[in-house]
Amino acid sequence: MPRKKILELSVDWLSILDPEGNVDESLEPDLDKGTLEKIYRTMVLTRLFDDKALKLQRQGRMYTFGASLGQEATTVGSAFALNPDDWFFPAFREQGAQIARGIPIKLLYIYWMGSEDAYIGMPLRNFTIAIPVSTQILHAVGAAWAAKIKKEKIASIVYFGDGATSEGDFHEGMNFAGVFKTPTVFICQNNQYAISLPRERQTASKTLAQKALAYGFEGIQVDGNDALAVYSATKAALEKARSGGGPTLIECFTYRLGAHTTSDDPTKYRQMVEVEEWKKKDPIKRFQLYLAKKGIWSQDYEDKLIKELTAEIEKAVEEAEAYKPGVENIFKYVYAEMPSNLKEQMDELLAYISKKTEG
Amino acid sequence: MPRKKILELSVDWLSILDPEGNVDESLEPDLDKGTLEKIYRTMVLTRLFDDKALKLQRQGRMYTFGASLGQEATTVGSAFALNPDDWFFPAFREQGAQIARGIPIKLLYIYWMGSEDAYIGMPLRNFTIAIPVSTQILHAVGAAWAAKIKKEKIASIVYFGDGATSEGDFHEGMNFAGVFKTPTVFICQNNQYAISLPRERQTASKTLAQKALAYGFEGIQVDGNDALAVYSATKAALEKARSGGGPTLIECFTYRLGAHTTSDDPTKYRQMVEVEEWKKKDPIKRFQLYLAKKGIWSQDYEDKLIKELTAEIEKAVEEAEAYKPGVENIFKYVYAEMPSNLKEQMDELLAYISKKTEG
Amino acid sequence: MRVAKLNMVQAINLALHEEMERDPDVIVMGEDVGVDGGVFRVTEGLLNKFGSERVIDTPLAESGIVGTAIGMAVYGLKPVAEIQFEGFSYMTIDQLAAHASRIRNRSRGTYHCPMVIRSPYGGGVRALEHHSEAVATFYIHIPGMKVVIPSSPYDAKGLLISAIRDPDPVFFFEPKRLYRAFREEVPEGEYTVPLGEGKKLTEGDDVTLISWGAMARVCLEALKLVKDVSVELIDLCTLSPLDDKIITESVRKTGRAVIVHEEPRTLGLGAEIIARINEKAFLYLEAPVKRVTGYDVPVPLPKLEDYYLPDAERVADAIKEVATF
Amino acid sequence: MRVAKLNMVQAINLALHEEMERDPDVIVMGEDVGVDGGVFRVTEGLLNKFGSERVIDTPLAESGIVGTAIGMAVYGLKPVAEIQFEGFSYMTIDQLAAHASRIRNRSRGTYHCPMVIRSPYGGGVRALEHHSEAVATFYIHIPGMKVVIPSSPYDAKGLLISAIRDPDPVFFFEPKRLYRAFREEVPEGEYTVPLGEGKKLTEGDDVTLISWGAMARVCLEALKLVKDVSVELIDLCTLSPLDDKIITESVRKTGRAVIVHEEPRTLGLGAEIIARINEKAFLYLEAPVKRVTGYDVPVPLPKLEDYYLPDAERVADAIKEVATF
Ligand SMILES: Cc1ncc(C[n+]2csc(CCOP(=O)(O)OP(=O)(O)O)c2C)c(N)n1
Ligand SMILES: Cc1ncc(C[n+]2csc(CCOP(=O)(O)OP(=O)(O)O)c2C)c(N)n1
Ligand SMILES: [Mg+2]
Ligand SMILES: [Mg+2]
Repeated sequence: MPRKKILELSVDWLSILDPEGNVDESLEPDLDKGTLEKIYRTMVLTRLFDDKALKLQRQGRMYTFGASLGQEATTVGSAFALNPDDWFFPAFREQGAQIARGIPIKLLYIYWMGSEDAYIGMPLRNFTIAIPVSTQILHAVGAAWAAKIKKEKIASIVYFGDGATSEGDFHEGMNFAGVFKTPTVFICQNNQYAISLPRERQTASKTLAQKALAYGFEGIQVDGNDALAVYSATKAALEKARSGGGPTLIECFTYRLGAHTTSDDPTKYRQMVEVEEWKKKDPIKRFQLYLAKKGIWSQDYEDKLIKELTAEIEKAVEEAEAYKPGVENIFKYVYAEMPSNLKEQMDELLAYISKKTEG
Repeated sequence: MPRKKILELSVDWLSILDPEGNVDESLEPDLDKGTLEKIYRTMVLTRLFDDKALKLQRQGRMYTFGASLGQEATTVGSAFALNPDDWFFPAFREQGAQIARGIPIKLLYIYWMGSEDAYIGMPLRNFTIAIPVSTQILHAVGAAWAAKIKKEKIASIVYFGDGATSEGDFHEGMNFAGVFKTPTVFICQNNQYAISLPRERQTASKTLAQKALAYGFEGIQVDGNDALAVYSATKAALEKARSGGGPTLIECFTYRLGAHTTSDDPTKYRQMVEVEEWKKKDPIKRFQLYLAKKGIWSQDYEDKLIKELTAEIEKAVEEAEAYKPGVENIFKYVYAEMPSNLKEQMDELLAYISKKTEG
Repeated sequence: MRVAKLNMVQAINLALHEEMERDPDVIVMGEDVGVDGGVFRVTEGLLNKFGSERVIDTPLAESGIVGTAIGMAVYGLKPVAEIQFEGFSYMTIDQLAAHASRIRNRSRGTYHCPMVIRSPYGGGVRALEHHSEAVATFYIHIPGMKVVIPSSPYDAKGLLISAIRDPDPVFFFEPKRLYRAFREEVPEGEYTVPLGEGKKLTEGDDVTLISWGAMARVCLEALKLVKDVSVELIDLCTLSPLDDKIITESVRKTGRAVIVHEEPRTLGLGAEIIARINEKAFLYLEAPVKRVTGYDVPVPLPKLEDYYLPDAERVADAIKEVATF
Repeated sequence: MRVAKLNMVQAINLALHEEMERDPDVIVMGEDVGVDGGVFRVTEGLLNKFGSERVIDTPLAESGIVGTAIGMAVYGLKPVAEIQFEGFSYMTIDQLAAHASRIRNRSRGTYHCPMVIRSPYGGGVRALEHHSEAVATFYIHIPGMKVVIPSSPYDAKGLLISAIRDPDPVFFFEPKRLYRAFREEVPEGEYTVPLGEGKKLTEGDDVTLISWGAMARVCLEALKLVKDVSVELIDLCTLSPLDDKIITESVRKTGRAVIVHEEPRTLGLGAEIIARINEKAFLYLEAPVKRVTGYDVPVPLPKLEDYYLPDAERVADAIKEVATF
């Protein structure tokens, strides 16, 4: 057979909850009421966190910020599948996952208000926000690999966008994960845009999930606006990872309802009708309907929740705004021990400041 | 259907000539006697070129060199499918393709004897040797893209190894090619090793060809020791490329019979029996049997050819060894116009040299 | 020739329009440069005018952008590639150091690589991590590269046109803090500001003050604080190749120099300038050359950024210190 | 403690063996470091002794190697990652500049990144393009990185051990020309040579000669040609952070200095050393500091390489010139 097919590959799609909140019971994950409530609470808190951040930015009280409106099922659903001792590697649009991981929102505000000091006292195994797209993928693979070497049965999870799949580091990370069967779960938040570039122009492949096939492991596309599907796929992938089954790529098919960041004007590159279509698939609304059907959610429930969360946010913002980092922090953490050039430069700056304040 | 297969993909294998020189007539390319003879001649010349280079290196007359023993069908077969106005981007083990492209072997020896001056008078559209693995892939994509923009109906071809598929630039190049449908043919010389690393540890995917699926275009695996299969697959891919069909990845499944380079000791990482197995699939022997069956090849034919090619090589080596580059060449070509720091540095060096020669 | 009051974004945009008009081989590529018009709106309007084959929204891959631009340049186009922020230019160093900068030399002139990489540069806009960095050293140190940083709209247009027409690869950094900081008269139509030449923003006899980009403007402010010292302010404009002549001549006159840059101090260009002064004007020096620079630390996030960046007072203090040494 | 006569490859190999023995968190990774024992045989024997989980043959991807090593380091391992040749280290700059060097600062000490990147360095072995480069500037200029280059087997072992134990990322360059150039006594077992400290190879009063790596050996040769000048030869050993003290003290004594490096002249470390001398020993200087360096060109292929590299005569000429200025 001189010309023959030698390989067949495929990609699956998973969804559990439809936009009306109907659940596919055969696939419904076994989550108790408390957990369902927590997931909902975290999604709502994430959205309120974002709303507040956008307001603060407009008022000049915060700097550039990338909201996650519409992507809450992806970030929160996946993070709820984690164990506390799993390692978490965010990009920069994972506030939902960060909150789900127990990171105090005050710290998140401190970060977005422009201070590295947000990381002082950060709960461990929650790695720093990565601004350069896709670079964190390698860290997550390395950490998972380290866990494997140290025979610790944990997994690492890493988040990145559709745009990130074009970067070399995505490729190198995926390939290392495949070769070394690292316990890594790759969450691709396909929100259909990388700033202005639509997904179809980012890559010519039909799905992003299929990219995993190039590395010899499984890729799956899930409904990213369906917290149950995201949760289930992530949970399964994490368990596979922890038990030696190697990595998985999960493409969460979702949509960024807002601007890329506060510096972005999405009307430049997309039609309002498209946004409106996606609003109908709102992940929070969908989960709300699901909870309502389960008798958990009601308007009262909602009002109480919003009130509680709003207060939590106000308090966090207040504390964050009160926070003032010390100037020496510029120098103090560059090396474990400060070398002489840094000492001199710090002294130079401190002298300048005290001259200025005296003068 | 909440969990469903949404995509099926596949990879083909192509071979035409078997190790005994039997041809699959349904797939046999339509090549006239003259061309078949040229292909054979070029493969043999390539091997003799390599043999001579290895000898020169051992005698201290040449520097580090990577022979292509066993890969001649891949390099020569593919390059014969090119038109002269196609652009050619080699890595560092494509002497077969370079010779097929009409590059005088004297220039190749000058290069491997350690001088950039090899490129003076180089036939155009044959780009420089790329030492950093996979980096040239982007250049080939860029050139093909430029051709497309300039509405010139040519293609670019780029060569790289199995190891190169792990690099970020491979990924970024493949992805750009897919998105912009550049007329690029990617020839992956899968010779089973990247220095000591066997192909199976380079990546967990079953084939390298399937990596094309991640970028939305076709990948095919061909018998890389079969010049006819390589030729046909390349020809088809080039025609597709030139007529707007976009890129193709061709994985040529072959084997490096010799060491990685003259600095390498392959006994460190592979068994002699493996090499012996592959020797049975020798691409030159195979083509010879094919030509013999066609009544083209005979022992006499061979003896004459070897004599002629050996003389050609001896002459080229003699000329290459006689070549002496001028010291100013270090400075002359860095910029179109020499900036003052370089002028000063050149003067400094020339003064030092003349002092030394006088002294 | 019509003249308009433009800010730097507009001036660069105008240069791109005019060069693309003039030469069909000039193309613009990068992340969000097309439909979006660039995150700073520098490439606005180009897509509409020149179409998507010449104004190319690329996938998100910096090495890919520069590497394919190299292939285009070798083929005969003149790509102007944008790297969205300087902090992502690290990903381009390999393609620049291993290829763009060497193709002419490696091929002994058979091929060359006429391309421009544009990128915003430096701090002062309260941005995210990696969006406030001054990274010129990496590119100045690569033989075969040219590095250019304008400090005004007029120069930005003239230097960019020169860069586009230059037969060798040029990294063109745009001080983002100056993008919309002020307007000045910028003629429409062709004019160039030559690469490789610094210019004097003020003439003076006591101290030579050397800077570029946004820091050149800070230096201008500083001059208001040191009215009693006669300062010769040199805006280098091109950082590689360095204009030794203007520096040397000035320092031979003044005997004193201050260098101001945003880069971390260690191996910022200031070091090389001091070395050149040492080599070419040693006997004229009456005081150690003083560096006012960023510190050897990552650029702090916005809350502490102002402490990192040289400001007019720090510069003025340095001038006084050097003048009275 | 047993002492053996070892060359640099053996000394580094010994350091790796001992550190891996001592600390189970130390792992070695890179292209061909395992089965093959490294293209220079530096990691020979490690795989057999420590197994494939701690001696890891990686796929061919430099950013991948360094990026995953960062993840490992953050997790608690101490990766020693090899980049096969320095000319491919450009691909690691992004991960080093954007991450390894900043993790401690960015996380305010919550995470840190104790890792070593080892790579052969520099010319003089008649190698292919990109295999003869001196690239230290790129890493010295990154705040948060340390950069180390030994010039002898003894130092190589002691410095590498220090680098592995250092809590911050260290780029450890190995002058490949010295790999097998000579042997010297290297003790078995633990000893360290501290990071951040230069050492005097000779003491002298007339001229300070500053170098590192293979060029430090060239300087030693040069001393034989200038018997009439009393030269204090400083081997920096660590290029970042720079040992200002040893340089300053020496130049204050001699008033004259020559710096020798393989890097291209422009923004090679020589520039920074001159800047520091200017800042800290200006009044003691009796002659301009002289740089003997590689030129601002790509390192030539072997036929012309010798013209590029500083040799003993060029260094000797410079010493004489400076001594008699
Ligand atoms: C390496 C790098 N290049 C460019 C940027 C600028 N940038 C920030 S976000 C972004 C788009 C990212 O798209 P995607 O990965 O889809 O994530 P999303 O923003 O949609 O969440 C770009 C280009 C960056 N941060 N890093
Ligand atoms: C970026 C880069 N890293 C490392 C090397 C050193 N090196 C030279 S060839 C080679 C292996 C290449 O393997 P492959 O791509 O399979 O090509 P082959 O040598 O088998 O033809 C390596 C690691 C290099 N040249 N470039
Ligand atoms: Mg996106
Ligand atoms: Mg190979």
